[in-house]
Amino acid sequence: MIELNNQNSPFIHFHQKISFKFDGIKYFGYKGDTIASALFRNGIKLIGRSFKYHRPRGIYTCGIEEPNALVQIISEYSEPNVRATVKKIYEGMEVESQNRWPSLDFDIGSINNVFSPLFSAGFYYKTFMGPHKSFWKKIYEPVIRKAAGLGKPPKEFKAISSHLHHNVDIVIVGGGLNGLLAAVSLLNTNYDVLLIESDNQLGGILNNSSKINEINGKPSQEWIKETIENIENSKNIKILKNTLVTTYNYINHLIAVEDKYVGAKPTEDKVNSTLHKIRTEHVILSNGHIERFLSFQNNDLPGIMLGASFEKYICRYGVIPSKEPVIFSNNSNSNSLVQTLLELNIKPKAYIDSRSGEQIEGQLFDLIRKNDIPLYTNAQVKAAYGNKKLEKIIVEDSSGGTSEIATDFLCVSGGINPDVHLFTQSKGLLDWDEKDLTYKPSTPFQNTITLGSASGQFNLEEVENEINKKLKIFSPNKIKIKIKSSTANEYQIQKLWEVAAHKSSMWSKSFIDLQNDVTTKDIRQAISEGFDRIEHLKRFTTNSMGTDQGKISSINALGIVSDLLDKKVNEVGTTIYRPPYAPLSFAAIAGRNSYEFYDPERKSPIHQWHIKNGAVFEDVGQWKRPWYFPNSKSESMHDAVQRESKNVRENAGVLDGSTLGKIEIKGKDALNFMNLIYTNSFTKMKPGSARYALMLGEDGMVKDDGIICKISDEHFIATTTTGGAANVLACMEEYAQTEWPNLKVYMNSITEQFATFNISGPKTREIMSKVFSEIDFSNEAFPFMTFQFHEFEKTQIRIMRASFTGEMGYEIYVPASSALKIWERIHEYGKEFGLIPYGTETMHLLRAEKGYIIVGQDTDGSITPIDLGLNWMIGKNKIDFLGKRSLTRSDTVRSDRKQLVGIMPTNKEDQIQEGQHILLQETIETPVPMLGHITSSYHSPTMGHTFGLAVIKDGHSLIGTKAFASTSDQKTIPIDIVKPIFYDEKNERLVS
Amino acid sequence: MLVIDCPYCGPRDQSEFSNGGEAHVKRPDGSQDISDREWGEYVFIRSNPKGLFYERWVHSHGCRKWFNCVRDTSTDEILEIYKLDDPQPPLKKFENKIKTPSGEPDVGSGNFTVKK
Amino acid sequence: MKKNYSIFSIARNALSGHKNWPKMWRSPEPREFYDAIIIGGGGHGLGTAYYLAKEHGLKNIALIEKGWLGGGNTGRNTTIIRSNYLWDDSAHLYEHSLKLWENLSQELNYNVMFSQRGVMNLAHNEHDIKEIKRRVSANNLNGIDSEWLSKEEIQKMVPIMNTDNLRYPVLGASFQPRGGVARHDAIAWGFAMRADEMGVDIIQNCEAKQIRTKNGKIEGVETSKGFIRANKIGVVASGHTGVLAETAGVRLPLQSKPLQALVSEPIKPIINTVVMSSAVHAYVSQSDKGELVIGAGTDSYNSFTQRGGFNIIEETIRAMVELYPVFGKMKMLRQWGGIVDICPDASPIISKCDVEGLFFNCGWGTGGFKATPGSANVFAHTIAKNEPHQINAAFNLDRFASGKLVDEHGAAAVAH
Amino acid sequence: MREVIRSNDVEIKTFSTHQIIIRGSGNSEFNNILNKKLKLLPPSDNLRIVSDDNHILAKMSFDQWNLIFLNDNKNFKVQKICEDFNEKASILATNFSDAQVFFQIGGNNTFYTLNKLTHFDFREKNFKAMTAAQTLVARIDCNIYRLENHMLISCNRSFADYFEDRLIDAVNF
Repeated sequence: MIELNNQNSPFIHFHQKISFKFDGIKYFGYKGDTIASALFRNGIKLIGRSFKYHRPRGIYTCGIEEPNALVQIISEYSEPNVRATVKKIYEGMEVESQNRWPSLDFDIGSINNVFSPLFSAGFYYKTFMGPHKSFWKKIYEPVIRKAAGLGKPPKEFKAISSHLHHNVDIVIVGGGLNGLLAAVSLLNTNYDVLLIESDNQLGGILNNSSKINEINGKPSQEWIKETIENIENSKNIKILKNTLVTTYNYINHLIAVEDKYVGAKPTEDKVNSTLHKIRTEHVILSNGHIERFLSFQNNDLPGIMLGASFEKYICRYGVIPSKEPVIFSNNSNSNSLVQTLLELNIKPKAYIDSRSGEQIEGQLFDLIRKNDIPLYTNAQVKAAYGNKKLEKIIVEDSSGGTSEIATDFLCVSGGINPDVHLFTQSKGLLDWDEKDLTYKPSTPFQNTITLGSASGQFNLEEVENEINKKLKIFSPNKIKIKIKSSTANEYQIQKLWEVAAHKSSMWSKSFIDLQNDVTTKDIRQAISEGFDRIEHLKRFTTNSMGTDQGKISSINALGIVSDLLDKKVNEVGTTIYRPPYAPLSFAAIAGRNSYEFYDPERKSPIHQWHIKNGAVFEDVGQWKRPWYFPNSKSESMHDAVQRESKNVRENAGVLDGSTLGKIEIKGKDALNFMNLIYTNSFTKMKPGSARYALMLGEDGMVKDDGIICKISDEHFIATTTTGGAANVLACMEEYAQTEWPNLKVYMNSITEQFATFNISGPKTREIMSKVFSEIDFSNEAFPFMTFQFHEFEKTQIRIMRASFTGEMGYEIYVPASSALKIWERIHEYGKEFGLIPYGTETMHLLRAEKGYIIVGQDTDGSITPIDLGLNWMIGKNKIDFLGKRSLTRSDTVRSDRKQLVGIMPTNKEDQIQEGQHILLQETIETPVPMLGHITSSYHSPTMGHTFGLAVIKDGHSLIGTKAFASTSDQKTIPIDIVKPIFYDEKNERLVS
Repeated sequence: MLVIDCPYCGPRDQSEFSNGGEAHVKRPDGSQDISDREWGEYVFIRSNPKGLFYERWVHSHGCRKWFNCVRDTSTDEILEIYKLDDPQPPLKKFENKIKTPSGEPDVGSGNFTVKK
Repeated sequence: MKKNYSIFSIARNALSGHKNWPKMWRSPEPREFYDAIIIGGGGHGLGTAYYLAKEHGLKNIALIEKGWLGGGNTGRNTTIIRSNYLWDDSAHLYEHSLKLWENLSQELNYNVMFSQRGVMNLAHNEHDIKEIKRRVSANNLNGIDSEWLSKEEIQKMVPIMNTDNLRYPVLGASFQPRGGVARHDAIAWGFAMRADEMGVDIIQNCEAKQIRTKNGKIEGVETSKGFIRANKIGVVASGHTGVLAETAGVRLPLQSKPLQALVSEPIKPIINTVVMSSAVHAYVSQSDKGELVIGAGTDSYNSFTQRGGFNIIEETIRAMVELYPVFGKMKMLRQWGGIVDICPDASPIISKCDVEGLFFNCGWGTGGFKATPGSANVFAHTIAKNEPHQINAAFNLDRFASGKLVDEHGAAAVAH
Repeated sequence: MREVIRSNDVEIKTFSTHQIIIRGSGNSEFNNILNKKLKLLPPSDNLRIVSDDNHILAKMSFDQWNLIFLNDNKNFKVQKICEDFNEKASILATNFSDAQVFFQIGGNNTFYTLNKLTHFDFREKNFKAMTAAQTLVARIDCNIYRLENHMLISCNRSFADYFEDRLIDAVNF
């Protein structure tokens, strides 16, 4: 196998052998080989089976544009759809071919090829409907799904990939000849430059072909080495290799993914890919061109590949896929392949050119004559034949006569297209070039400059002045470059998209999209059926919708369609190139923002105490709040909550309320501002007092609630719900700045400065008097809904007398740094009075017994204060507040709106279930009219049965009547509609 | 991701900002005397042009200040940023600045600026 | 003549190399006058034309589309179909649509590939559980199939889902067995083909520029192919509906925002039902071709560019990798965006307006595909009868003045 | 001051310190009050920092200044300063000492490491020494202060554990 190696390729370490397995068989490659180049080294051509017809497929290209060579890497994570032409091999790598059963060589699926006349474009739209519609779900779809898809699903693998943000002035995409020259022109200017190259070698065309042998009198490899040194010593240019730019977003924002494990086995403990997120002022696209193929009968046989790729395997990867290839081309780009072969004294079996003898470059003509290579001009390859590999081709020359050439390899070239994918992503416009028969970038939409073949400038003599002209805006170093090329500089191409079939039959196929098995016949059928708009054609035939996005064939399809419709190509338009340029791994996109870092766990100042005391936590937004405190491993939530509730009613309990929002509002117009934000009026409120307040949206619906403490007319502190904290502050700031800028008022969130302890229960006063011995907690000195500042061991605390449980209680605001000390002190003194910590579930139960609402649970954005029976909270004589006008709109004053009521089961042992609905009829025949739904329901330890709050149509007037509640098993239970309060109706305990 | 030039902090990535919808929508004050329909229009209806749009942004993860901007919603291009108390720039000022977005065919691009 | 499609028609055409399949639709030049013009060639618009011709006998109709049929949101959504909505009005509308979906392939004799593989909405915290259980109860009472799944049942249906060691563990889910996915192009092409057969003029690359009215009545529409007179105009142009309404002096409460989606590379079957999650912000199904179809959230600002920010894609993908660690090694193949027109109450507008003869069908936000046949059916009724059908009565334009909204914020998988 | 991590040419320490957030109009009267109390003239343009041995005073936006006490001070002294400022109706001074946790980051790879967590542009020409900013780091609201030879980052206390883990992770990976 040795003679297939081209030893003078500098990029392959011929002294470092690497073993790998392909479909279970062990082969050897060298360090620097891709899977594809290593397979060629072992003479392997068959690499996979096509998507629909399961036809044998070989390696078609030498890069990211590969349609066929997708393989599965079998390892701990078994990655599917890996491009063999890009992925470098590593020791012990196991590779498997895809989409074939039982084996690559013998694939049952190829039966599809026999029935292929039935599987024409869009056949699945026209069948699979009979004999009964259930057949689709039971029979047809499962079969289709099993046959579809290429690789097998991956196993779980904690791929560590990191993100890295960049802020630069100029990004150069592509480190080939033009990319390097652009970098040289920007050397040591005051622009921060990032040069990004997808390969692990800089040089591009200089490495991939022998077209250019000298630059400024030096061999190109030497010039490259020297240029790289200058760039690396510069202080303003950074190079990123193995990094592929996948997305060019609006306002010059690029996404690129770097493979950190080129040629090595990825492990779970190191970063194996980095997603670069680059903000730049300017982008220079010098990412070169992509060769396109030609359509002829059986142009998909293993052993057929693109000419430039064949040359790239020789120069870049030091492997010669075949000793006597035939070359078939319609353009001058293939000349350098002949040059490369002859330098290794390999003689092509034949050179077939669709152009006439005169049109062929004189220099190529002499080369072919000198080495007496059989030449066919005005000729086209009509068909290729062979069993699972190319054996012979049929050539037709200008006279119409055909001849047969036996060969194992055919290098095809249908011309070259500038790689405009990124340019169109940047929203730049394209223009069709009638001479070079391809789309080229024209007006950019952002600061985008295209250079070299990426801008459709294929002439090496133009390189110098294109760079100096286009980069003038950066006033760069002037470029002087002399390029000695072995082939003609001018790019010539003759129009050729498709060769008519040699033996056309129902089974003859000439492919336009190799990966999705789309033939030129499918395109003609699509147009005859009326799908003549290019986007319709693409969707109906699935042309260029595979993982290669039609990089080597979508322009050909436009050519064929323009001929069929006899319109000019730019009248046919072009399909929109959708990001990403090449498939981008989910792990790279997620970066470190997944798994354990998906979202922060916000902790209260005494979080560790909760953990030590066995709290079970609940997620409330990003906060972790104690849900309940089981007294043993086995205690269920229900039992714990019943125990905690009973204890608060009989002794005392304390809840960590630090997560609730706390906002400080101060300024000359603070009172006026608070009156505008909340429904209540705070004008007559005495300083030092507190009031429960509601905040509405402009639509009049309840948005948040909280307690407002008035320090003075110019200084308030407001609490909000945990979930609403950020929105309330944001809403206050919005209205203060945009609606009422004349009001002198400032607001700051102090949520995190203070811990909040809500202590309540009949024995609270005794406990508090022990904890804060010098404060007078008597009713006279400390009435309900008032607050006082006190100094406790040199820290300022605030105590407010308020309660959400219905028991007599206080809210203690303590600076976070002394929270633990005071919390433990409360427990230390409270023990003797039976004080226990309780969680959010108990708080929900106790507040429901008092009929207090929870915003977001008893309200869902469609409930007004009047619906909740909270008319008393609306400042009657206030001229304006948020949402006031909505309260008098026709639908909001409707009497039969949903109103808050209490619900009791008629027979006590029935279970009221949260989320169920209230009905007027006992038996359910759907659709049954619903009065409303149960917003909260709990089992009350004091009442001994379940109860609930509900919002039902015309609820207030239904209090005292009976109805039914649905249950989760579609039955109903009889219920009594009562006032929404079940405990201490006259609030005596609150003010005791 | 857009780049937005906050009038107080300078150019920043769009992830630091929150969008506030249409600008220059005056909230009816002491609003008892207007009809349900007019109030409904204030609460629910904002203009939605394909083209030049007066828009509000707030630097919610920065200085937390609100400001206005003129943006072309057919291309996302930000044409001008101005403070709340700066005067509203007239539409005429931006007429010739609109670039056609790529990919949309001339015919059928629906890309015309809606005159108020 | 009536086209019929079956395995036999495929076999017959195979003999002649598939050269003489009939044309799906004509591409006529616009006539001078039509009884009704539908503006917008997506699934909703083409369906409206179909039902106007089929159920209301209006034959002199035109449908004009500025680009190509199905090129707007119809070709850009994640094809999810379900009817488990909270409020009665929405539930009846989407259920009406789901029932039409269930026979659509047979009715159009064009396979829309409606795959009823069930739709799951995950709960990740106590608040989610309460909200979802309420919706399941409301669904059942409205006669819609909807059940509550425990974590174990979820794991049995979606073994690759990581329910426990993630930041917001999966606590349960609602499941609608009759929900699923369908082929988006097929419904647009199926409706277009059958409407064309019944004489509807379907005119592509014909952009509506200005709707002309005279003293409160429709005159016609100025298009890129000249002025066309009409008695009635139905605007169903999703993101652009607001723009066109302004030309007729009607202000709609719509905001047009980018909504993005993406597909992965095709792999063998790995997930066989549709899974949606609002707290963890992502929804996924696997197409019959093997590609994971993943929906993201809307961008925060108005835009008609059909492009959104990469941050939105990041949000969705990191939720995906969290919920399905197996997806770490999957690759995103294509990403794109549509323009969704969002109403303040996240419910659609299928309604007349003050201008006589002018009708609007819009406001579908992130949930329009599932409503395609149902919306078209009731919109055709509204246009033909000049009165809304009982099903779309609640989705009128003046609900925003009265305040009688249908607030479906919770329902959409994506919080607005 | 507790050391969080020192490797890959990055050194991160965490500490809590006293801090007051001052809101006001920024007119001459306001500046005199601050200058009299702190012996520091508040910076006039946005995001500038002035400091002496004991304090850092940064103007965060047109009506907000952050005052950070460098050496440890007694609680009541800071509380007193707060109360004095609050006497004026036109000034809101909020004691923020317990609300935030600080991280000091130094070493050559400081910006490289931070740029794994934030899009912020740390380049000299856009973020000189003695400049402050409010932005997102690891998707959490932070104040960042670029001093002469190291960076200070503060975030709300409830995020502190998560933020510290993210910093360590960014240094290691």
